[in-house]
Amino acid sequence: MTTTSQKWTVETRTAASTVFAVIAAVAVIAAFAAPLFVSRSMLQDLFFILTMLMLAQNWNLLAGYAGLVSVGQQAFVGAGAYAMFAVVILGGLDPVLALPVAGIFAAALAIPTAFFVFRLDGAYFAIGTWVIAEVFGLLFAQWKALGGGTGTSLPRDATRDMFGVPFVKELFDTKSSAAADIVTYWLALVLALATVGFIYWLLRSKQGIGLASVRDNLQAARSVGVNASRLKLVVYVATAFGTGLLGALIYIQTARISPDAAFSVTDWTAYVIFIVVIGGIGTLEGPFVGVLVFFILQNLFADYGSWYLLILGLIGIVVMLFAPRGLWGLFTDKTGIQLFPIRRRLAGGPLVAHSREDTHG
Amino acid sequence: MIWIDTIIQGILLGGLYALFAAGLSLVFGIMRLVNLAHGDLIVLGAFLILVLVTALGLNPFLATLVAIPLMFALGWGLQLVILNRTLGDDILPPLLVTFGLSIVIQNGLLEGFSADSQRISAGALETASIPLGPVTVGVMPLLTFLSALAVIVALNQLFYRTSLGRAFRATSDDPVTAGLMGIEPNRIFAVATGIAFVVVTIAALYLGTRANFDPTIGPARLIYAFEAVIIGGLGSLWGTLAGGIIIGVAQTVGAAINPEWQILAGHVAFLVVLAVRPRGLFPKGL
Amino acid sequence: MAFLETRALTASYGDFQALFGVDIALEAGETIAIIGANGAGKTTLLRSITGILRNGADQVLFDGKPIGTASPPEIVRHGIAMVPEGRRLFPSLTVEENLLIGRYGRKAEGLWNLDTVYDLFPVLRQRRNSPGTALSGGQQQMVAIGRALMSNPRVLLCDEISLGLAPVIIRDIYAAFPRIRQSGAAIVVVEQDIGQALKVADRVYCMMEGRVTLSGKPADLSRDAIHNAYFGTA
Amino acid sequence: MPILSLSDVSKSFGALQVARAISFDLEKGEALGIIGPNGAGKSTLFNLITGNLQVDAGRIHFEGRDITRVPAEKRCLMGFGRSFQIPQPFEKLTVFENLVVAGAFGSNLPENQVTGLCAEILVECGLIDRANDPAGSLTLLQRKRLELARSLATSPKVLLLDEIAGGLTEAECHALVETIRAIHARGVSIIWIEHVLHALNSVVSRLLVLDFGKVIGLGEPGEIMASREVREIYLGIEI
Amino acid sequence: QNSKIKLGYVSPQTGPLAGFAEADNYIVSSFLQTTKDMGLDFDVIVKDSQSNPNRAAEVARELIVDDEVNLVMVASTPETTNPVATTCEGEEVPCLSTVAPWQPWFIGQQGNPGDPASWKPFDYAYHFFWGLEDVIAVFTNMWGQLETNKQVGGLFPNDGDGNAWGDPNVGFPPVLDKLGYGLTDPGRYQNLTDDFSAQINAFKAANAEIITGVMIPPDFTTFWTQAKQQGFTPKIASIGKALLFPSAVETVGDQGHNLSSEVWWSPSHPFKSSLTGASAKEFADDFTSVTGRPWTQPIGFVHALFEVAVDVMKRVSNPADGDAVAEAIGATKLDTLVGPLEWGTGALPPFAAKNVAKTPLVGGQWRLRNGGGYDLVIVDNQTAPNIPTGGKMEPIA
Ligand SMILES: Nc1ncnc2c1ncn2[C@@H]1O[C@H](COP(=O)(O)OP(=O)(O)OP(=O)(O)O)[C@@H](O)[C@H]1O
Ligand SMILES: Nc1ncnc2c1ncn2[C@@H]1O[C@H](COP(=O)(O)OP(=O)(O)OP(=O)(O)O)[C@@H](O)[C@H]1O
Ligand SMILES: [Mg+2]
Ligand SMILES: [Mg+2]
Repeated sequence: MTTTSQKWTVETRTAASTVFAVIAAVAVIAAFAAPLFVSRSMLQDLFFILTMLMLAQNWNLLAGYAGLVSVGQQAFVGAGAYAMFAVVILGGLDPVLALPVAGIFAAALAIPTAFFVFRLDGAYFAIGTWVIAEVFGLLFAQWKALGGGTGTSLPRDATRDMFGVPFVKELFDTKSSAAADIVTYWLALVLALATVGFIYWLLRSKQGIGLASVRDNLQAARSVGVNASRLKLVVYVATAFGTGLLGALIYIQTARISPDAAFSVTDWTAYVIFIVVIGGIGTLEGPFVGVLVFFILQNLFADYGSWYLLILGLIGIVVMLFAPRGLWGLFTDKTGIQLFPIRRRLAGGPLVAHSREDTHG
Repeated sequence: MIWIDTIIQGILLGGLYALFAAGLSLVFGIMRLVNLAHGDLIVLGAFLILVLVTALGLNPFLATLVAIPLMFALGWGLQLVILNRTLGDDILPPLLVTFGLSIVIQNGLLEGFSADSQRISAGALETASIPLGPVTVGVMPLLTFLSALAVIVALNQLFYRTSLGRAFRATSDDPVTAGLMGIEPNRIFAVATGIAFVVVTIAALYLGTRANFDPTIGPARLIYAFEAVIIGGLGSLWGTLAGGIIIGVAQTVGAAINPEWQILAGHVAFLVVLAVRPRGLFPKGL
Repeated sequence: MAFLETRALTASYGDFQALFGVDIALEAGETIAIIGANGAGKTTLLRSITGILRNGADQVLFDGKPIGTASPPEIVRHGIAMVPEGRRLFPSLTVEENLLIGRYGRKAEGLWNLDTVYDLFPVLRQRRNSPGTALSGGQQQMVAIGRALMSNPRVLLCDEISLGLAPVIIRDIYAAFPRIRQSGAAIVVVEQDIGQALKVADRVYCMMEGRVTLSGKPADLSRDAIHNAYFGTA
Repeated sequence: MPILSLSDVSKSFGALQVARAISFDLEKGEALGIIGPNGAGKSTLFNLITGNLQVDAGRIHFEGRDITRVPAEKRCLMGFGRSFQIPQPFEKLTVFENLVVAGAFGSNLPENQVTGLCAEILVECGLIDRANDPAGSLTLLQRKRLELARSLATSPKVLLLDEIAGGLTEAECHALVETIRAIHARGVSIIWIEHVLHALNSVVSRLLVLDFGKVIGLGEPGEIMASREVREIYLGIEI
Repeated sequence: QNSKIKLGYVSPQTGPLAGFAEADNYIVSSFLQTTKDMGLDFDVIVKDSQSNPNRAAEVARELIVDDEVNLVMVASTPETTNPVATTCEGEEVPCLSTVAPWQPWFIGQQGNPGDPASWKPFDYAYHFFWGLEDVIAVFTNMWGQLETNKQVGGLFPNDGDGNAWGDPNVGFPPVLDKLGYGLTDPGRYQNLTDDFSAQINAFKAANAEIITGVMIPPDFTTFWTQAKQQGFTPKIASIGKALLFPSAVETVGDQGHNLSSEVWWSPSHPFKSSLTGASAKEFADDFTSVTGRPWTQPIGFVHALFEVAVDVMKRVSNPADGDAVAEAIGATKLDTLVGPLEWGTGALPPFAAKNVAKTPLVGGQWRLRNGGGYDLVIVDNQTAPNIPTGGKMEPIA
């Protein structure tokens, strides 16, 4: 090969993404400062939005990027939450320290789970993950020390004395429960940044482009050396980690667990799928849009009980039929704007076409 | 003795699951459509029968006969208007649309019928039983099992003996080439869903007469139906029956050991079968 | 007016345009051949005619009627049947069922029924109950042709029916063509096997990269002209 | 020692036997051509060699190691590069990204170290001006070039090319032959399936003829082309 | 008090538990009317838990944080009361709950339910209802009226109620043992089970003449139907929870005759509302005439929640002072529609005495009416002699 010493470079940024990066940086700073100037109820709404966003980003990575359409992510929410309760109640650990334990526990469970579900494809995979989640739920329902099918509550002192709470209580001069809200909110914010950052980093890394190639054409990807099954396994375990950790965080705030709640397919997977699909699957931006839509719908209609759910169902159907790439998909199709660009553009060197005679001299 | 009874009760229970699963299997086998609303559709059917029983004073079996054409039309229309648009390589659209449908049906029924437990009364049949040697077999469970058997035989006849059945199979193999034969895949799919809804109505009869039902109990039964379909093997109706029986027997045997393990045992049986035979017991094309 | 005609036919797969204004015409009872290199767009042309790819209404005319937007089943009802590339038998149907399904959309009376198809390809009668895909490639091709004939079509479209077959078998299959022509059907054969195409066709169209680059009677076409039309000029 | 060696490799799809006890050796640095009628099993043979399909029977050795059960991605890392007869680009990625995947994974290098290599290959294959376009928007000929370019980006020791010359003009065909010769000259062993015989014969030193999954001839191009059997098989295509 | 007092109320208005909440609209609107007539300024914010524990916790938080209610009230099954009470306790907001036996409510909220030494009373969560000891007494009193072999079959699911009823320390087993009953408890089954042959076989083998348990209605129907099919007919079937509502009994058709269950409230209870002065009978009749539906047991208790709320708020100077409100609840002494309520005094173990007030419980049997439908007849009042009986215990034919 002729190696001319042209300076080839690769770019991923776009004008929109640069502007967005600046706005995002400001937003992140504002978000960290939020406890200073927003009401507690707003803070809790933000916590809800952040946790749903993270669940959605995790599921999106799994289904949208790795093609693993799981309807059993509640398995990891529940496992993480139960792990947290176990180490806090039975082990006396601080709930904040329990978070990584919960993530690791969920990831560890994901490995034997993968043994079963990775034998399955498509719809079979989806149902398989669902069954596994049911099995987890039933097994945790046998854990008598944590209340079996009854469930149990986090001792009040556990969150009251949680890492950071006394400090924040002093700082903001509020009651413990409000201070705990601030701490969990900050944790959620840090985790959300980490999650989005990790996924964005992954997608821009070598592994990310490998995933994209697998999604486009499995045979061809394997033929150029991409180890598709390992990549998928890594993503599966990584999302299990993230989902389990989140499960623990969510249940620090809820403070009460029962198998039915922690392994609820509706709360932890169906709504999440709804969010991702409404927003736009296979994009980092989609879950942001989806979670906002979901939040607004919930605030507007949740008090209408069954009508609310009915409307949610109808919206899901309509979006899937008429905008299968979600609201963000509609938007990018019109504008071409991407906030998290992952395209690698070749630049530098003489990008003019070389005729073969030139190269071969 | 007790073990024989446990197995027999398990087989009969398997008949119920197979009946729940048969419609799912049909739709899944022909158009790879994962219908998450199937359980709710059975509940919808049960409410329809209930309304016919209470409003017209019909016997539940007669009411089912009346409900069947209505449900067929509903399935036909649903497929034509909504579900056909979701078919393709991507499994998400049908998953999401039928999930949405499931929520819509559940909450629509809640608005219409409240959350009260209902039951379709089958009168003395409900508790009637036949002594069969060492075990006693309830008439309704037996009828359920025989209906499952009849449904599966009838569907097999339809599939393998009629021109419509050929069209089903051809379209399921290759919808594009089926179009070249003058088959309208969308219409064939609509007919298939219509037929699946007929099966749903029969399942609804037994769901409604067996025990209580309310608008929210659909999803709990859906997972067993899916398990039966998957371990039976895609597109194999006899496989679906076998799958239902495996899950039913696993449940009763698990319960006989300890009721704590009853439902878990069914799921574990499912996972074990899949670990050994990822494509199910009787995958198509073997 | 021609019996079947395409006018400035274009076709795309997503972003990728495969046909750029193709005009061909077929007279009643006539046999034409369409030849061209791999990827020239021959299959795409047939897919457009059969409605698998949708076109503008006026881009395809049959008996003077615009049928460019018709669906495949509607095209079949008009009497246009296709032997698709790669045979495409239905794996879950037996040989006989594969043949029977050919009548599903158009039950026109005519020469062809199970018996006459079996007479045309006697070997199929013996294998009538085997799954279609258990046959040899040549036998499968016979089933695919028989299946198309079962609707007693007025136009028969054949896409590369010699593809992947041993020369003897190709001979057998093309030996059936005179009988098919006798039944009154007009035929379009798409072939890469130019020799074979020139033998059966009344007229030939040559395609390259989505365009018709040459057409005429076999006798009027020189080797060089075909070669140029195939590969472009140097 | 041959770089690649097949012994009694067989494969069936249901009742259809597409490879029947195929055995041959490829010497290091050799260029071997494969011809045979449509459906003879040529592409299938490639799939067996690269691990995209599993053999039913027989053994495959690469540089003396038995690789019969090694998965496709590992074989690529060992040094197999291939093009697909029906181009299989990663349609949503750009042309450049298609090569980056192949370069980074196939040569097992960090992504930023393959930029130059990929760019050079794009120049060599005449695709540099489409580098930042989605591969899905390429024309057929460009797709075929992309197949070649992508297989080169994996830095193969053995390059398997499946019908890359079909539909080219004389000039394009000539340029392609030059490119392949240059690759060969760098020491890459080549197996090339091609119907365009004059192009094939100007590169390869041996021809292997497949028919119905069986090897019916293996030898010097001249000798093979002279055999009656082969002429009969190509009867149709020789205008 | 010139500022508006905000009450939050959580109940399962939709979902499988919706039957418990069917009177909510009626009760809340008549409550608002009554208090307005009394010149009191109350506002009630009603939230639907959708029968989902996650949702229950979430709406409780909304009530506290968004609506800043002064008191949270919650009713119906541990699945609803526990998440709400836990949230209130964490938020330091007073909470008043009912319609869940006190053990699953109290123990179910303890971090480690298996370790009584670790149990702690609550500061803000208060509860009124009966407990397992009451239902055990009522059931065994009813059984004592009939001649049986004292063999009991137990049906306890793996849920809040089931685990409490079947608990070897606080549940049925130790008491039955003491009273000389033999209990066959095959194990905790999951709710919505389709087959009870294992239990039926076990009961047959033990020759059980009495069946007891706490089941959700669909499971009881499945069990009872299958038992009849299998030729298993006990003399007594006393089942908690499943037989609360007439509609649930009607689902077993004619087979519901003489099924027995706990009765926590009925129109024949000799109590009066402290708010309206209406007797139980008047209250039930009014409910039926307004809504067109038959009375059910929970309606009295939901009404009582509001009675307590008014009484408590009358006694505090600043309704927004959560600590004062909680303290006032603990000091309540009130005769309500469901009986006299007083915290800190009842026959309760020391750990629960502070937070639980007990209400009377009696036993009843469903009797098939001549024209179809069922009546609930109180057949045993040894635990609360002031509540009149309407008949004697009869064996199932
Ligand atoms: N489904 C498809 N999606 C995208 N491109 C396609 C598709 N089918 C065909 N093409 C492309 O369209 C062009 C024309 O293909 P077509 O199949 O019509 O060629 P052909 O002349 O029939 O070739 P062959 O002789 O190989 O059958 C080719 O470049 C091909 O790659
Ligand atoms: N995955 C598969 N399943 C079933 N049959 C297949 C499969 N892949 C290929 N075949 C069949 O195997 C035979 C050999 O195919 P192959 O693609 O190897 O032929 P080829 O020699 O490359 O032909 P061509 O010159 O047309 O490319 C054909 O009959 C083909 O239809
Ligand atoms: Mg073609
Ligand atoms: Mg090939």
